[in-house]
Amino acid sequence: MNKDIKNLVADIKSRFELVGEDYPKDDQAALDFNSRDIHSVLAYVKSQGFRQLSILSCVDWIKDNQFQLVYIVFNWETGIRLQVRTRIDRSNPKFTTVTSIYPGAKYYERDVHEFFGVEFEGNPDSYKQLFLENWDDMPPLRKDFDSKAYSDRKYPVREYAADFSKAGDKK
Amino acid sequence: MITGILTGFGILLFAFVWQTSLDGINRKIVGRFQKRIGPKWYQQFRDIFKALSKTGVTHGWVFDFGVMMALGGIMATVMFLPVVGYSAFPGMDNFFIFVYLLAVGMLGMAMSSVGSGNPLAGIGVMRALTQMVGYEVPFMIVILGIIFGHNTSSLSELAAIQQASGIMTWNLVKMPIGTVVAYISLLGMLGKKPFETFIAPAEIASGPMVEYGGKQLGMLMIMHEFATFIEVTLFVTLFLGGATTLFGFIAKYFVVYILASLISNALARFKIDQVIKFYYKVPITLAIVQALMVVFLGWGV
Amino acid sequence: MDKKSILAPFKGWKYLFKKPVTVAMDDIFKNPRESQDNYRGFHINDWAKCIGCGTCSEVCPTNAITMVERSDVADEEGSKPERPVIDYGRCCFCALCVDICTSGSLSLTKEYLLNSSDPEDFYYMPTEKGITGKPIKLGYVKDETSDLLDLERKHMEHVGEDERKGSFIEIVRGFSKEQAIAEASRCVACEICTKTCPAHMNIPEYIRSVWNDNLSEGVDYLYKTNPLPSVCGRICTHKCEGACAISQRGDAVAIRWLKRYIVDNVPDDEYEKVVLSQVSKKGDGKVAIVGSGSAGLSAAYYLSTLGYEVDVYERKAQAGGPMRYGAPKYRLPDDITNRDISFIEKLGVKIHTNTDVGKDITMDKLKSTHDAVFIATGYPDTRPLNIPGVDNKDVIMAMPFLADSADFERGSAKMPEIKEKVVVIGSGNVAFDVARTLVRLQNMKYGKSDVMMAALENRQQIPADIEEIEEGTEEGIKFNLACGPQKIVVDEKTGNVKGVEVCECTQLFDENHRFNPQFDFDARQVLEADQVYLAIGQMPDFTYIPDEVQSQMQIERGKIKTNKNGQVAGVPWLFAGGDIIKGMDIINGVANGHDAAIGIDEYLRKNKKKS
Amino acid sequence: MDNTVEKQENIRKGWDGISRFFRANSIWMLMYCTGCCAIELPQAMTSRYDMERLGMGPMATPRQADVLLITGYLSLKTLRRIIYAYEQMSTPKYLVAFGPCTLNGGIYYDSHAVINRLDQYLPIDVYIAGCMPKPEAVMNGFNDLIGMIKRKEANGWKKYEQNKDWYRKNQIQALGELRIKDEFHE
Amino acid sequence: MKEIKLFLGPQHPGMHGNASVHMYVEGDIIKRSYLLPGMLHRGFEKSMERRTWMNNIALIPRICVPEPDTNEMVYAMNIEALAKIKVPERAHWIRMIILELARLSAHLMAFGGIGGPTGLYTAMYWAQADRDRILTIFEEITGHRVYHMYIVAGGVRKDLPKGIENKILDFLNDLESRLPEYEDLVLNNPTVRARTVDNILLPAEVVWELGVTGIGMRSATGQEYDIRKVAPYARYEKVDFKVPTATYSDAQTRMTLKYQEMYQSINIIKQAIDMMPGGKVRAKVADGSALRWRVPAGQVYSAVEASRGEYGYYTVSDGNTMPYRVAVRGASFPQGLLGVEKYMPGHRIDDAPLWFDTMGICSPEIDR
Repeated sequence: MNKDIKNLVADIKSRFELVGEDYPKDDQAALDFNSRDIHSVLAYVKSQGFRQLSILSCVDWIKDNQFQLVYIVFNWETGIRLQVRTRIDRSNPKFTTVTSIYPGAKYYERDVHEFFGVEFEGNPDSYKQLFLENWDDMPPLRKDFDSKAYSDRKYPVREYAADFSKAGDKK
Repeated sequence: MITGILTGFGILLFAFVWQTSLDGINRKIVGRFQKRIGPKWYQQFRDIFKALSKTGVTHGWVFDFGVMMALGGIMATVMFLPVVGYSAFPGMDNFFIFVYLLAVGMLGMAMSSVGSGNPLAGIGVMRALTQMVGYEVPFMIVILGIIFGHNTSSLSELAAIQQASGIMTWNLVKMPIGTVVAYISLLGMLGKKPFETFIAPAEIASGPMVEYGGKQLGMLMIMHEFATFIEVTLFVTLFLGGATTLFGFIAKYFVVYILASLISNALARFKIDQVIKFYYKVPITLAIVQALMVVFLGWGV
Repeated sequence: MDKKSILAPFKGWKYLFKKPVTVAMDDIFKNPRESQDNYRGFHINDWAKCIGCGTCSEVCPTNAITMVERSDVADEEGSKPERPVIDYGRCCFCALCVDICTSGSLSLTKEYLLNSSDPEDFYYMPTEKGITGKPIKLGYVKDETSDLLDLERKHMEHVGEDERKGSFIEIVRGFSKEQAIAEASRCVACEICTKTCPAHMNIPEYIRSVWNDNLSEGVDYLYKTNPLPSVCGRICTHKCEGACAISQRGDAVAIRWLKRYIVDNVPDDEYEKVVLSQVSKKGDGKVAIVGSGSAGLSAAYYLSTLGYEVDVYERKAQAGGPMRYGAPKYRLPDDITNRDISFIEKLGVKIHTNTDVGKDITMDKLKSTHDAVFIATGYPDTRPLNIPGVDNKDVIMAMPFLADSADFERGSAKMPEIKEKVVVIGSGNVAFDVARTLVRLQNMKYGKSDVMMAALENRQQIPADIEEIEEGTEEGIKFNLACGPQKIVVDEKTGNVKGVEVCECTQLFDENHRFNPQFDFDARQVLEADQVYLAIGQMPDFTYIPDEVQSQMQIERGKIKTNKNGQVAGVPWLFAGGDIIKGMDIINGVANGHDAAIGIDEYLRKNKKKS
Repeated sequence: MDNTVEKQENIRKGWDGISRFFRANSIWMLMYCTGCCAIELPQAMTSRYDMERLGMGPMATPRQADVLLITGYLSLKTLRRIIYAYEQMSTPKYLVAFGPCTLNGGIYYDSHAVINRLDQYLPIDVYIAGCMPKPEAVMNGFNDLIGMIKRKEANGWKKYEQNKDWYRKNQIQALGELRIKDEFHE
Repeated sequence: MKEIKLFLGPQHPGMHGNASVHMYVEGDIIKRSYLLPGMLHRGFEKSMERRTWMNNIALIPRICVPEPDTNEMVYAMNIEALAKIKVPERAHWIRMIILELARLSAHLMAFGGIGGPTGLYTAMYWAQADRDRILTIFEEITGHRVYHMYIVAGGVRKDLPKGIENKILDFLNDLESRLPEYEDLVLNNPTVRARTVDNILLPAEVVWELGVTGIGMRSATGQEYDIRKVAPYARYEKVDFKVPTATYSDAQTRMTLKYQEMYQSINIIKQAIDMMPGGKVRAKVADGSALRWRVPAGQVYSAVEASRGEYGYYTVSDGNTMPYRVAVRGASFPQGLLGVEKYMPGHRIDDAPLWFDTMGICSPEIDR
């Protein structure tokens, strides 16, 4: 593990309550926080050089009935990447926007809202449809959504007439 | 009278066949520039007739009538054009007649495409008119200089004056600055890049043409061929001394048109404000210089 | 505007005078250009190689491949009569099917042209001929790097030969969890093995259970068709592995060891729960089973799960037949057999040991006290060899020897008489059992071994398993192959055996592949030995069956004719199974026992309806 | 009487033949990249394969185009726009479908956003196999289309007009409603 | 003046890919604009959860069509990080060659693509013809022109074919000698410069606000913000190359940087061919057949420098045969959505296609 990361994590630990940590790569740390801390954590890491929000994503942990929000931030000076993660309740998924800290999060939040149904308070646009049009089912990236079944129901599949079971058929 | 009309139709037919063939050849040459082979030389004929064979869509009578008016106006213009000494209406080949007759055709087109209701067509027409203002002013200044210098506005007479003693009496040699200005204006008239702004497929999806399909498109393509023929012939007559033989005409025409097209394919297109700025900066200055030389110094007469 | 660059764009006009880079029309339409090597075009499938395993269909990320059963392809061992059909309305030309193809029959060609207005044209069964019918050039073919199968079997740890040849310690240590999961993950679940297995065990399913680390589910699958999984997990002849699709190009999946891994690693209480949960319904009736070998025990298990009362009669002191008295303990420890049998007994099966049917109790008696009788007495006797000198006391039959030795191993008898230099005649699995047992006994007794195997077959023809040969060689067995024993050389003075005289066997099978040994009688030699063991085959013993019953039966070359459920032709109340009707191994017995249970159930229910 | 009818018929036939000749040799395609197969179209159009030799060229608007290229998968959102575009084209019009996605869903057969078979919604004249088709295959596909036009077989547009109800029904089944206001996202 | 609504796309010659910009214009000036994405939405992230780790190799290149290899690379990097696989040395170098060839091809396409918005179609014709040669090289190495499915977890799928090095070098030398012609035709072309110089600015503050990466970022900040330098992957730390930067980002600067990067790519490939060791090219991902590969549980994000910027995948594994979740960060997501909404207004409609083009927006990676 990178020495910079060690210092950084120690620093963050001294300021915030760290729920869990993981180091998937040499230059990457995955840190779990309580959801109430996320904004202050992001504001802090941004002041520490993590000026870029690479992506905001969501993972559906359906067994735990939780959504995990993942903010991946990057420090272009040191090349260190942080996954700032938190879990929120899946049955009433609500979170507060981080657009005041990372304005670029606006459309990522819309994306997460569209595909997982997480609502971001303070981002008025996040409720609008973006990629989908006339969508008539649950948010499609949730684990309990079966895209195959949806496709079968909505889009007919071709049935070929050719029968290859006997010799002499066209090959 | 009858021979006149027949000559007129002859010129029409010649104009169409020649310009359309040349367009095909042009596509081949441009293809070469782009490192490819290009289509057959008669591809342009196929395109036009294909378009005519398709059904059209109408957007109201203004739309349909405008197309007819555009084509009719242009065809009438061509019939007035003296080509290699032939003329349907001798003595009626005053330069200003063409300026006005051309406007009829353009007006028809503008009317029609605005009638389609597509905003892109509207933008295209607006740009076309703006651009027209751009290139017409320097062009007119140069032409006025020529008319002033030669004391006639008849095309055949202007041609005859230039043919007096070979290449040395061509306006190209006598008024090189004016020729350059006129050529730049010709690029604008022909809609060649960098003055392709009013068509601009990537911005306004071919502008005025956006709503045309099928028969109307075919007619517009024919109209475009005729308009090109008029514009290039005017240039050939005014600056390259016209032509006494068909071959001479074809050769001059070929050079003028192909050069325009090659220039066009090596350049990008201007924005409409840049077009106006450009015309009102360089060509208009040159044109005025040229006119001053003609009027006050008597150069080029 | 930069004055210098105003003419820059026109430099490109030089291409007006250069040759265009365009591809000629003829190269596109008339003779389309050939693709580069490696191109992933349309499929071809070499039907001679294809085994119809369907792995391509399994791996396809687009679900484009359907396996279609062909009526003109023979349904053979080690293959399925199915061939892939490809839907080019799905295929994305990723070539994963090629990379994973078990037999290497699928490849992609360089063809890339297929246009049509008829969607049916895009549904295609690849053969050796390409889709366009033009001469084919191969495009993408798999190589070692791109192969997606794991062709190497996970190493199974063995006890070293030095340690093992002096004792009857079990040789194979068994898989650890990691090894087992790794080995299970090599399986592609093609189910070809299921067809080959005589008992049609649910092999892919229990391998998947191993892979998912859900062993009690695995036990459940095992007991569906085999009540002796612990035994079979050790000494099964594993025909399945011969048919395994992976063995087309690599090592077969270690199906037997995986089975063993399951039964070894499920705790007894959980095991018992699974086994006992198999009981399905209450049948009504009593069935006698003669012989407690694999067929007998299998029938007993399935009959009692069906609710029948079952009595098993065993001549010897312990149930299990060849599992007890045949297989040496280094291959099959006794407690393993005990375990399987104990679960069968827990179902309520009564096993009467030391009860010799025909002597202690007659068949008629059995018939009168039971509704049906199932005989599975196996091949208990060794086939004799008719050469001079075999009647010597130092010429020993394999089966009795193995039984004695087994008793010695479990401590219930003393060591059989073993001499220092022995020859074993035969090269089957039994012969190896004898020879390797002898190695151990000699080592225990003398601290060294001298065992020579003499057989008609040469190296390639030896019918025993390859592991037996390898391990036997490691343990120090010497071979004298391709020789026919002519006589036992006996010291005339002492009457002791001095050796075996053999001559060279020049040919074993004739051109019709029939057994027809030819000898070169001039090439003789004498293999010195103090003792000679005969292990050239076994034979049945039907003396316990009364003559009037026997006369109704059809017995051909030691096999009783039955229908597919083991019902003896001509004697409806009598069912038979195991070696006496088919095959010569444990798993066939298990299968026969299972079938017979079904047959007996049907027979009894029919009878009941009548009465 | 019969004579004039016959004459008219002959004239019609003759005109038909001539127009087919022109139509076959001048095919303008609509520049609409619906999916990934479109990435090989620039190759086919530009110097290396020079599609203009077949008389084909890109056109800016559906009105001018003769052939609509469905270059690969169609998401529902695109399908809606494709239907608009197709219905705007002036007849005769043709439709060429690229790749497996248009035939039976291709790799997106289980996707919630991509349709499976295009011929449910629009009539197709030529399918081109390959994921994605090489430029040569594309060119050959167009060559087939040219042959079909010459032989009077490219009649997808007629089929569409005759069976419009059926197509409309399918379109609505997939799309909900055909025309929607697309300001919903702004 | 009345505000009218114009559509740039989805069917529009000036549009790259299948997306639509809704523009509200007054006169020629764009007052408001929004990107309507989703025309290419295929639900990749969902489909990937339904396919095994290996099978996804067929799916992922499709997320970004002009430069599919970056997808394969990040996906493979994630699996390697989760499963702690050590990639053979040679594979690293082959990957680098492939990635740089892909960058060249994408840059050529984008560089020629400037022909669309400006009307300089000749550039497009030339660039595509040169690009075709790269595709032929790809066809020989990987088996397909566009979707290579070549970089797989653990290395690459097959070793390089024999003699391909010379073909690549021939091509590179040829391209190097041709690049000045592009410079003359496009970069030095006064009419192109009239459109691009001092037009479509991208100040550094905007870069940070939106999260723009790649050439956009480097042309505005003047820093070598290139993942190949900042957090090297493959063997970029072992080759010698420069990252062109600038401090004033207009359309011309970004095109120039693209042009200079082509030289750097050529340079990297040449070095890689020179320094590439022999040996194996693929390490095992997991035991067993590809149908049964499991990747240990974990959550990891990897990114590479694509031609348009930071291209990353966030991969979550729950230890099973299929990914639990894959999230894709399209390199042009920030400028494509937020950028169009916030910073396209104010430009003329003539500039809208050029804006789209020089910002390096690729719609399939936005839609996914």
